[in-house]
Amino acid sequence: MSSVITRLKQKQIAQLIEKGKRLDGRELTDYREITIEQGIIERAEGSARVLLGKTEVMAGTKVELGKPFPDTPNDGVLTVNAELVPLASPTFEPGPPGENSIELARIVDRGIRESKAIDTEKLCIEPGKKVFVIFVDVYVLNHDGNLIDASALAATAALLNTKMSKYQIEEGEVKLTSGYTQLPMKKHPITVTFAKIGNKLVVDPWLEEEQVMDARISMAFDDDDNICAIQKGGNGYFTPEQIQEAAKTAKEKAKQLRKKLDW
Amino acid sequence: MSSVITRLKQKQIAQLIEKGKRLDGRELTDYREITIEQGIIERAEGSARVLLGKTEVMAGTKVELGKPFPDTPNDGVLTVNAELVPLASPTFEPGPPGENSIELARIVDRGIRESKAIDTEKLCIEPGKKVFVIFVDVYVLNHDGNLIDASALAATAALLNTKMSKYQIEEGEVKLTSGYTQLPMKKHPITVTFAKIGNKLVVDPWLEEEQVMDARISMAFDDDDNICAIQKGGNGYFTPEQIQEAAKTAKEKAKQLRKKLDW
Amino acid sequence: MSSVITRLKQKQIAQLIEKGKRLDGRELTDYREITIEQGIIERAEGSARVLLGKTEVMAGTKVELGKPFPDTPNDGVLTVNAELVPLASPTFEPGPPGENSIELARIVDRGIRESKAIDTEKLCIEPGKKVFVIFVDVYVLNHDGNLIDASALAATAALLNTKMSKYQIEEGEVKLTSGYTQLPMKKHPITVTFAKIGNKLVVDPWLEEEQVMDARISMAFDDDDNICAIQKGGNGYFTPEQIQEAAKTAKEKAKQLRKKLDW
Amino acid sequence: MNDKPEKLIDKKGVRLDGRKPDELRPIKIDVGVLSNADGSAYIEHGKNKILAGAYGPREVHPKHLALQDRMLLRCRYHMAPFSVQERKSPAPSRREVELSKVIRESLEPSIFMEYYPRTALDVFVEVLQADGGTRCASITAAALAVADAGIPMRDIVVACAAGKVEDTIVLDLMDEEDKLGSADVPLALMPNLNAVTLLQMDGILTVEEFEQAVNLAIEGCKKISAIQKETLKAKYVDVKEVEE
Amino acid sequence: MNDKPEKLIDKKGVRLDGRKPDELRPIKIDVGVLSNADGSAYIEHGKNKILAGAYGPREVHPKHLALQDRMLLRCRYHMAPFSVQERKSPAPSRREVELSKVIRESLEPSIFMEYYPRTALDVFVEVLQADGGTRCASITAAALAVADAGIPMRDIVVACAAGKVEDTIVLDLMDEEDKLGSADVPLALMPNLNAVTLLQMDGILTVEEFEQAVNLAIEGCKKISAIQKETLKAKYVDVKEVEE
Amino acid sequence: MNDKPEKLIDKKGVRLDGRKPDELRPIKIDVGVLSNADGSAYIEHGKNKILAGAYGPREVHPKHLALQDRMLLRCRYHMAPFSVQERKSPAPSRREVELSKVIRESLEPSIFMEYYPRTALDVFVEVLQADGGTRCASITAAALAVADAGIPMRDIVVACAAGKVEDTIVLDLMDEEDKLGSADVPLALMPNLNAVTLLQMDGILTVEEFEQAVNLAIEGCKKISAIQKETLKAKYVDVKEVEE
Repeated sequence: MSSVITRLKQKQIAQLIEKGKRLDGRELTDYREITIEQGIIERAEGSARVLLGKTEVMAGTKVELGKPFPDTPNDGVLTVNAELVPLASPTFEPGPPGENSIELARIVDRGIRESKAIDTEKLCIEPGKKVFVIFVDVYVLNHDGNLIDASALAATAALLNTKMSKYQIEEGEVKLTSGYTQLPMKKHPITVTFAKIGNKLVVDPWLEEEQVMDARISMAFDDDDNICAIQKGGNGYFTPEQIQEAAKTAKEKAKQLRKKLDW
Repeated sequence: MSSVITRLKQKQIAQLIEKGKRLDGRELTDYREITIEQGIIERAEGSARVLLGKTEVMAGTKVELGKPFPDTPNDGVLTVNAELVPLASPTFEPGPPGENSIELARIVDRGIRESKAIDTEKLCIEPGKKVFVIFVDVYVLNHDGNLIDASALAATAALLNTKMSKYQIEEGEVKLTSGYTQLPMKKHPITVTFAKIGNKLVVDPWLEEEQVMDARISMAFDDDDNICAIQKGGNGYFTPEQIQEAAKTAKEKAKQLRKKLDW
Repeated sequence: MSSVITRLKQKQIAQLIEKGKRLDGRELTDYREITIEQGIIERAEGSARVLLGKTEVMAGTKVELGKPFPDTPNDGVLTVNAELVPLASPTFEPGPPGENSIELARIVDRGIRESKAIDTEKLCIEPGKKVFVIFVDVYVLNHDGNLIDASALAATAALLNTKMSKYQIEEGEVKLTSGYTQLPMKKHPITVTFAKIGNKLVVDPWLEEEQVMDARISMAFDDDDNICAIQKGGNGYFTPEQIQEAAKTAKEKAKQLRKKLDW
Repeated sequence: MNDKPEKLIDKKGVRLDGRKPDELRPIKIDVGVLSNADGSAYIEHGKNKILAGAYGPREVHPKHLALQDRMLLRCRYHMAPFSVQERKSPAPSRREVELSKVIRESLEPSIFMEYYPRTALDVFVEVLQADGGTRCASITAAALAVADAGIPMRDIVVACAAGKVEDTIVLDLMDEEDKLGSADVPLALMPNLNAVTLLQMDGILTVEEFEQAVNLAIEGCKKISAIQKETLKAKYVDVKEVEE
Repeated sequence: MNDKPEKLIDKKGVRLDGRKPDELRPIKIDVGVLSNADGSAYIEHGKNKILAGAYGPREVHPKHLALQDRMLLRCRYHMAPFSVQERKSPAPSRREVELSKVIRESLEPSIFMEYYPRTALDVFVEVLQADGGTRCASITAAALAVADAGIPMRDIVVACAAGKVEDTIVLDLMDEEDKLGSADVPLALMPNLNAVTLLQMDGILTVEEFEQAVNLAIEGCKKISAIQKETLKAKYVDVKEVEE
Repeated sequence: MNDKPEKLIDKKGVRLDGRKPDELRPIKIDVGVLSNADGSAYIEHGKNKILAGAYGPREVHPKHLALQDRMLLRCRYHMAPFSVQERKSPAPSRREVELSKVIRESLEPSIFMEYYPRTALDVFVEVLQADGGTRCASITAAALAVADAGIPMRDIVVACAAGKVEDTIVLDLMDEEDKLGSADVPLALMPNLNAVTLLQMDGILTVEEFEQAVNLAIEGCKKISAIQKETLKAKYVDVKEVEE
């Protein structure tokens, strides 16, 4: 977009927001319509598709046998990856992950890890030697803004939907047997993102808002209303008061969103 | 080449071919002169150099100890790689393999693999644990057209020339001993490539023909006149009749070419 | 620098050098002021910082458990890496190592390896299975010329400062215990570099001299006045007489430099 | 973990999933499913779930890749890590590089490339779930994505495989038939022009069997082409109705 | 190899290294330490030893990255292989890529980017030895390097973390507190503008604890800011004295 | 698998392959062996089998690499995966990167780089089979490839190593002498100008031994230079005869 139009649009969007309104009719703290479908990829151990307005994100999980990290011999391993698939936006390019997809994966990862969402001790088969490794692959299919919340939601929904093979240990070798158990989940982290436009904060920014925002802030909450991860992004800043305001609003929004998950 | 000259040349070559003639005097179904030398690289377990007119391809094999794939625990492993060495053509650049060298390697690989040319069960030392791994490295040294047939021929010739170390199993460890055995070969796949120029097919296109062709098709045959691999390439198409014509001609050509191999 | 200024400066520097003088007042065989600090990075097993005039190089060592190479089952492993850190010069760029940093690492490596500086047999824990692996990471922090000598010196100084964990073997497993021993060093290789400017050789070229030099030659010496590694660089040449002159001067310079090391 | 089935096809010619030798798997196609792409399509072909998106004509980056007399067609076939039994690394495999090339070459003959010199058309295919025959289903969807982007085309390419399972030439191999059968012949067709734009084969076939397989694959392509065209018609009729 | 300490903080509120909850580690800063970089700074913050260098405004390569209306800010946070317990591969890790991004975004609001259109400012951070809080110490040093390069700035960014250790909100976590504590909140501040330019958090905090941590981190930032400014003043006074 | 020989050189000064200390291995050179390259040469030096090709002067891609006042010389030394005992990955190793650089720097002094500003000369070396001394044989062949491409040169560079085996300074080390000997001194020479354009050394030599080795290597270079020149002459005489 040319910078003239950007500035005009920014003015218009900011003026509206100053009055507590948004171009698409939402209140400042409204999410767009959310649809969550779980279990849509039968080949995956778990999967979910999230629609946040026109933003579409799929998450799939795979469960494999692997080694624990040396400093956590009794815990299964979580690996989160995010792909900004090039069909999702004219600005996404094929190739190895760039800073945006790496940051996205790491934000999603932190929400799950810091909330202790997965009971990783139950993923241990043989301490120090054999554990289940959970891969969460976030796949952005259409980018219309707020990829962070959509991705975090898809990841939590996919984990909730994840089954693991039963196994037996025969002569020191792990044998997968028929039947499945559910991935043991203790928490259901939810991430809430704000854009700062002018001096206001808006929840769940869509693409047009992201293009004019100064900065964004994302906050993940666990089931007990604790904050478990935060990430500020963008080339602007927040005042300490805005940060406190965001934390309070996000706490309420996270509760509402969590209710949309099936478990 | 500028597109004007390309079009003039295309017209000339196509007009000749329409009359059943070619710029270099060959019949439409003639190969260029073929020279095959085997065993030229003493350091390699097997090697061959193929000259197809001015096209020059070398293939070398290495035999190493390795692990079988989990789904074929009783079979040795075949790995085919192709390098479009930059001294072979002004259009080849140094760097990691591009789509052309990857496609070339995979075509050569399929011809060998699908024809079951190598008796891979005889490469098994200890099921699921230890097998021979055969590396075939195709090295294109001068590109004057039809790299596929030259590469496939060089690979088959190099495999026929391949020796493997004898071994003993001592206390569960594989020890290579002195002496060699021949790599066990069951079939001798041969690949025959056609270019479509205008509405005619020509066998073994040289570079000038490749530069004006609409499309190419390559067909690999085993010793029993079965087709074992096909690859269409290029930005044009074939009619179903042309495909059948190609299959019949290729069957005969493959028989003739196979006679040039020593085994 | 524009080539006009380069040529003027080259002329000026070369004219001075022709008279046995240098822009910074040194004699042709003088080094700049040298400062060596050892043990500055507590997290590293060994470390040293070398200032050669304004050229600043840090070297750090890490000691890890690993496997020996199959052809030297009784020897520990040495790995040298060099980074031309982008803050050190406007001409250094972030990214994977280029030919200059690879050459630098390999020159430093050869000096240590060929002089047999490290008693690698004493790094063997279990022949063929477990040895200490010594990583030497050369980190160029400011480039004002003659990175080779500064890097080689920093590497030798860091090795002299390197401690290794004591260990016990319990039930076939190596356990690191408390306490450290010094890395066993047999030699103290020193590298001396000359630039050829006009028809003269100068020792320890600084950046302005490197920018106008025809070629450089680096010679590493062990404690017994033997040459153990040489590398010619640059787009010029040396006469056989200049090479012999360099060898004789370098032998003396190496002796002087070695005295600056603490061991 | 999967046990090998005893027979891929029974005496009555019934296949593992109940199909007859010349029967297609169920196919469901949607077009215009993504809001950002200039054109898009989604296909479920058996258990394949594949999304295709097209961007173009658009500027070429880097510029030196632009062609003076025609559009540059670029194509990426890519599998989601969760689309297969064992997690696939997201880095492109050699197989994906090859398939990207042959899919591009199967589409290019159908597009009026000379209409948009110095521009690029990018076609991205994402396999969300893989069954046998991903490349054919990808082509069927990708051709629709290009059509949905409004790019002028000679014909809409469609693709289907035939192959050999035990002793029978069969249409449209599913995963187990692909892996355990004796040959697979994927083929792409411009149906109006009777022109084959993709042809590959692996396995063992006599020349006569190959001829049968080609003919059967062409029949399959024609059936899928009808579904493609209905989907397109339905979308544009819908749009028209909405517009009126 | 490290044994886990029994308590990170004792009954009297004394931490492992003897600090009180709201006490900073020792900090030492130098500016203008490198002769080639346009600006540079070196910081020792606890056991962190970090070097930052800035080059710019300078030409952008490759040219198509240049911005028409402002400077391009690029930032690389990188750890020396010997800076940590286990050798770190020199290739950038995913963590380093993320930190490079958030450090860049923490500096950008403070710089008059529009003064130098079509140029680049490159900020390189090298962690020579890592303790807890490398990203904050990196920002503190990087902001000084940019100032030392003479780039006009609204304010000099400074950074510090607060967090939670056992049940206490503490300032400026060292390595063991970072690893074994229950939350870490790194924060960067433009102190004159009271504007937060970096905020991250991981661990578990109530909203109230988070508010306390943010306030404590801001206090820490202000103390470090005073050291930053003294260092700058000392350098330029020295220079002035030398010039006179 | 190879057993270490007892002695690399016997009492009478006879080496493992029967050579005297100052004797070269058999050498066979061909020029103009490739039809596409502008210049090419093939050398068998001992068991080394090496192909060199030169392309240029030609356009530089990417353009920003072009030099305004001289030709850009690029060089790639590369080993075929099957050229050595254990398969070598085709990706360039650090050793190959270094050798590419020193080979380029050994050729550059001999070429009139200023005759073709803004162009590139690419020299590609492929080691098809490796014995001791691949870098020297590569230089000998590469210089001929450049000459065969018609690039004006001051002199034709030639290369040969000397070294120390047990207590003897010997010429032109083969594989086993290279691996088991005590020093190797590869050297490239412009013979008419008596100018050394490549010099490396590894092992242990006194300054006096080093001087002997350099002199011996220069003698070896001169002998190989004669073969180079005969080969060139033979080719151009042949061409002339054909033309007449």
